[in-house]
Amino acid sequence: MKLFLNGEATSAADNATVAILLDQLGLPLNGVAVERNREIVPKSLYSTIRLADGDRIEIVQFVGGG
Amino acid sequence: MKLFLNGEATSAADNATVAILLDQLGLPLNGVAVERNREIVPKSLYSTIRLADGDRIEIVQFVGGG
Amino acid sequence: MKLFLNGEATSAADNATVAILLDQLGLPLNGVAVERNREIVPKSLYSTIRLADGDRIEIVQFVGGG
Amino acid sequence: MKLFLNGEATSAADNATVAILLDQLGLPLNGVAVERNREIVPKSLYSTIRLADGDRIEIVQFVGGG
Amino acid sequence: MPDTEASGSDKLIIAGKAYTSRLIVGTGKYASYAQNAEAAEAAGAEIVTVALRRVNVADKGSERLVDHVDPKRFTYLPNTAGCYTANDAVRTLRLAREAGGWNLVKLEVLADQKTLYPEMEETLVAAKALIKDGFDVMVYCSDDPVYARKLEDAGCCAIMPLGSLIGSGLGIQNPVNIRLIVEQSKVPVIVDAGVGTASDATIAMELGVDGVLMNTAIAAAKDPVRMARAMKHAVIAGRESYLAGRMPKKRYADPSSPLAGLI
Amino acid sequence: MPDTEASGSDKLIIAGKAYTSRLIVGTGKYASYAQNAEAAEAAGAEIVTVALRRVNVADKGSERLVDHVDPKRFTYLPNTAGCYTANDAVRTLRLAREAGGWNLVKLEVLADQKTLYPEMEETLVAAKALIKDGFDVMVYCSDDPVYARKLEDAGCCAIMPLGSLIGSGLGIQNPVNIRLIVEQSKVPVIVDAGVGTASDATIAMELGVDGVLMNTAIAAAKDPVRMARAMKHAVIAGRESYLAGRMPKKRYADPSSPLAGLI
Amino acid sequence: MPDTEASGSDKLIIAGKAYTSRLIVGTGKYASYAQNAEAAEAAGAEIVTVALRRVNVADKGSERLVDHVDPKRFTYLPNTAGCYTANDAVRTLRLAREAGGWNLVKLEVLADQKTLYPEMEETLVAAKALIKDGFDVMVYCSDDPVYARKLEDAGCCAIMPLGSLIGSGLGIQNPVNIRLIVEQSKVPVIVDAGVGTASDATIAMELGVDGVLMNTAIAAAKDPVRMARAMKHAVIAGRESYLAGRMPKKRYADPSSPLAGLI
Amino acid sequence: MPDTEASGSDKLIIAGKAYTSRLIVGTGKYASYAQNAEAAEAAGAEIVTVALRRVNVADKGSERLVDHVDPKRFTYLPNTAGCYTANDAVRTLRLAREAGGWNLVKLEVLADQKTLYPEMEETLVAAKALIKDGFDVMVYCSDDPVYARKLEDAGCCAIMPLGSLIGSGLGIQNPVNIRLIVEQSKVPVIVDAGVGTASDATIAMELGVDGVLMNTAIAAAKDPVRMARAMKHAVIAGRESYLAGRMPKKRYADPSSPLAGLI
Repeated sequence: MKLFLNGEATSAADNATVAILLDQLGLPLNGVAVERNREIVPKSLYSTIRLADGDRIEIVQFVGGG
Repeated sequence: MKLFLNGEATSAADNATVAILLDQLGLPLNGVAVERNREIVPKSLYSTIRLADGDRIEIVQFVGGG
Repeated sequence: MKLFLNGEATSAADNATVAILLDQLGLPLNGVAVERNREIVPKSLYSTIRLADGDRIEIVQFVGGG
Repeated sequence: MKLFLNGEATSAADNATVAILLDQLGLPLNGVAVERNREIVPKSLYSTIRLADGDRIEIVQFVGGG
Repeated sequence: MPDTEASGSDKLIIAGKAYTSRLIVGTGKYASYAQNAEAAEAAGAEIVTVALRRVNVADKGSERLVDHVDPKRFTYLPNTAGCYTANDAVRTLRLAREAGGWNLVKLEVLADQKTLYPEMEETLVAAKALIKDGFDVMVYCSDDPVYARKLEDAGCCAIMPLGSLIGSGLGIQNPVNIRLIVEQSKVPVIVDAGVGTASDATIAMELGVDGVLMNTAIAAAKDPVRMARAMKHAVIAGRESYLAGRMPKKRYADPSSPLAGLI
Repeated sequence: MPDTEASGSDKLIIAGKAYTSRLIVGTGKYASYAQNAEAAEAAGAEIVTVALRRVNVADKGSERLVDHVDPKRFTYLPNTAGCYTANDAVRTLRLAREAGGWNLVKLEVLADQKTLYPEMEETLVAAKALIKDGFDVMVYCSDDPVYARKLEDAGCCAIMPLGSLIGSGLGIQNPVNIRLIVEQSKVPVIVDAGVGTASDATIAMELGVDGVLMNTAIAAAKDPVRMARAMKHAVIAGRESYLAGRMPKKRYADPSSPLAGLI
Repeated sequence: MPDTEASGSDKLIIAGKAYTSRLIVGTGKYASYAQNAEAAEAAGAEIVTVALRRVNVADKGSERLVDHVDPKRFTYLPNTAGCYTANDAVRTLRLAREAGGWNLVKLEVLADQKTLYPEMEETLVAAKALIKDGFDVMVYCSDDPVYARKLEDAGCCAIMPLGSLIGSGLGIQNPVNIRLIVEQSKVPVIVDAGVGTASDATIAMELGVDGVLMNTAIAAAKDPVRMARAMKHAVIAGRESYLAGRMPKKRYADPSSPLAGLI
Repeated sequence: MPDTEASGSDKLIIAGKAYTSRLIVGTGKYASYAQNAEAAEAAGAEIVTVALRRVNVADKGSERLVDHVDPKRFTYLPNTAGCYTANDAVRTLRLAREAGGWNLVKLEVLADQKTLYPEMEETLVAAKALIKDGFDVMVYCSDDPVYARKLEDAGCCAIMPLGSLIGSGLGIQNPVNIRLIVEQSKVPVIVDAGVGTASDATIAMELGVDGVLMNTAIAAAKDPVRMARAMKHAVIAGRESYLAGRMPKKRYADPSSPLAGLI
């Protein structure tokens, strides 16, 4: 299916969960936050929530800033 | 009748107009503004508007200020 | 004869007076001051004092300055 | 004999040396300096130099100062 | 005369009206209205701020400002000193308009008696209400450039940031913010409050502001009339200096006399 | 006119001569002698500093200062700019007296070209020699109040401490020393050098000095003539402000409008 | 060791947690995260501000802040730099809480890119929303004491007025307003933004603020790690100086050595 | 520990001897010698100035400085406070050398009791005499860079210009002159007198001076020992800041967080 990840079009396995997506991206479960269609996804639901075609996903982490 | 003039109780002739009140107080028509029960009284109506018992009247003028 | 005028070698008529030198240079008598061998020449003596060969002459005037 | 010690008249045993005077005053040999008639007395001579009647003696030490 | 020449080509325009003087003075705290008038005269002011207060019914004989400072000669600028809410300020200025018949007003909504600092939220609310009601609003405000922009966007005809607290005489505390406000504003910027001495006014004008409003600096000087005259010159000096463009600062010396031709 | 009234009762007396203007301007660094003259006019100056240099024998056609800045209208104050020893300074001023016939001179003996800082030992030596020789000596000096006193005791007719380095435009670096010099001096104190913009001149005058001498601040401004006019007003503003006596500074606010009679 | 003794009896309490260091540092603009970590170490900081940004999916190999500045050793304070509305700021901090699991955040809602001046209306809206949502909000704000009070009344756990514009290094522009905020606040006041050099930090602390937050002053110094150490001492110096209580200023001299007993 | 590391690579060398601390403190005006000693300890000072006075013959029981501030632990720096002529200063320091056996002295020849300003002519005379006599002379002087050079040329081992009048606490009045002295000097430059609070010391050090000498700022603080500790950190902060090299000042803002990757 198609996703918009951090503003850019990408694709993921159908019925992929957030956990699967993070794994596919090689990202850790900790230290990041995930927003699905403007809704924050709690870490506890990473393995249960399934993404849908056309979802807008934001994955963020901490970087240096003042 | 009784009036509250600039916050203090005072008395005026029954059916007195604003003009009569100002005259009674020895005040000029110009350079002052009159408020009756929180409503500004236009100069044009000073001679027609009649005060009623218990009216709250404010009469103000310009003073030195910064 | 030879003179050193404002630091540069120049020549003037033998026995020339200061007045003659100034005239030769097209300079006014006023507004300038003349020094001959480190001695100030008073205006009153411009026509009498005769210059000698090798004299070091300074002629100065006022210019803009702060 | 009479001495002027730090500006005030005082008396000391005849032929007293500087050492004797300091001892009489209960002052240590170190941490002070002695001036006799405007001349500094070296510590090495405290026991040899004898004071004379009328000598002007200054004895100073370090105090708090900025 | 240089001054007139200068000012002739350099007017302060507020709400469509041109003024030659860039110094607005208050009318409070003077020993007498007579001294007050003399000071306003010496300051060369064309606009004076005035307050609105209840007539003293008891003492009819008391002196009146208008008898000394002629409203025909000086533009009266009614203020809202003493108002701590938008409602009080709007009510006060509506009465002022009725009393004087003027649209040009100075809005100030204060936060507390200790600092008399502007209450910006209430000030913005009051400004919008007054402008809707047809007033020309000169607004006393903080030196927050963001709020200054909001007040200008709301339609205020002059932005009047404080130099420092009213009556403190602490001068221009934040020249950077004043400069930012000057750079962004399309309406006149007038430093209101904080000037304590003549050089404060010159410094303010050198930042590029269009005028200065003051009261205590003149009224509380040992010789108010003389200080008023000082302020007149201080404002002209600062304005001319700003327009002339100052020399660059240098870390070392630079001779003023020619090096050539030394004996 | 207020200004004249003011100055009428408040003259600057140097070596027995009274001046209305407290602003002395230099005549160096201008685009032309014509601009120079216009600026001196706009500054309202009565005294201008001038330098003494060798006549340019080669180019007789070159313009002369006296043709633009009339010595009959402006008091010429010959300086010793470029002199690094007492001898050179004395020699220069003797020539200046012969050339112009004036006794009033500005003495400056400089230490080095980088700072043009006054060489105080040499300055004092030169001052004594010149005074012995009948000159009226206005002396450029550091802001050391001790040396200022020595120069006054030697008989100088004006003490002229620097505000900051010549041509630097860094303003009054040490107001405390200037104040100390003002408090102790019986002859006029004139801040010489350092003024960069109008407010610097106002600040100097507010310290109580009797006048200000400047060159670069005017000549190096983008619009020298306009800056000259700014400086005229700045000096008057500072003088009047000093004489008027400023308000006290306050830590908190103090209202300018009456608290009584609020609706 | 004096420092520890001092700090031992003088902690900074934010949202119920005690800190020994009063210096909060940013983690932006460094040459590398390694240098960043070394500087935070030298500064003796216990809290570091961090930003939240999209992971770089393309370049997985890129260094991560957490690998250099250990969140177990330093309290991460997520900021909202780059947010110009209350909504963006709230959204950003909710994500930050999810990413890090911390409630303590730094709220900043900016007005424009040129000044990065706080947008106070939006800042207040965002602060209320975040506090309602259970955040401990340290808020970047203007030096308007009235708004500072509103933010404290809304429940912010630290008031953080700017000294001057972010990244400008112009120091404490308005010490009077900072002082007023200090006098009125019951929660910690931390000067955020504007510090350019060590003395700026000392001056801020001497005004009585409880801490200083800086980034560019350290990161943009020629030697960031050395400047970080300088800032550590500067903040301690200012704090101790404030608590010690400075000597009164005098107009004249006052000898430090006894007058008695002179030879 | 950062401090030691820092100082380890950055010593103050006076007359061939290396010092870790750049803060020299006086020993006057304290409530007691005990407090005095505690303050010197907290300041981390290695050198303390002391005065020479007549022993009190009448009261032998009176406390002695040496019993509290150990000359073996602190380098005693005898001063000439109270001397108004070169002769008195030379005589005093010869006695000091005899009393303590040290060559390192602080020379100060004062002009008058009101300002305690240095008498530069006499100071230079005394400096030459003392150097000829084998003393290592640290010299209190004005901030006149020309005289500073003469004193260095005469062989003084440290130039100690005043920040402002002794005991005034008015801070660094003329940073430009201090900077000029720093730029030209090959021996240590130590600001002596004028520091009133910690930030004054930091500012002085940021100008590049090698050290600061103070007495009243510590002794006259409400809590002298705490202020001594503040000054220790203030001097380190200023030194490290000077060596680190401050960020450039900017007229506008400059964000500290990345613009890329915003959600």
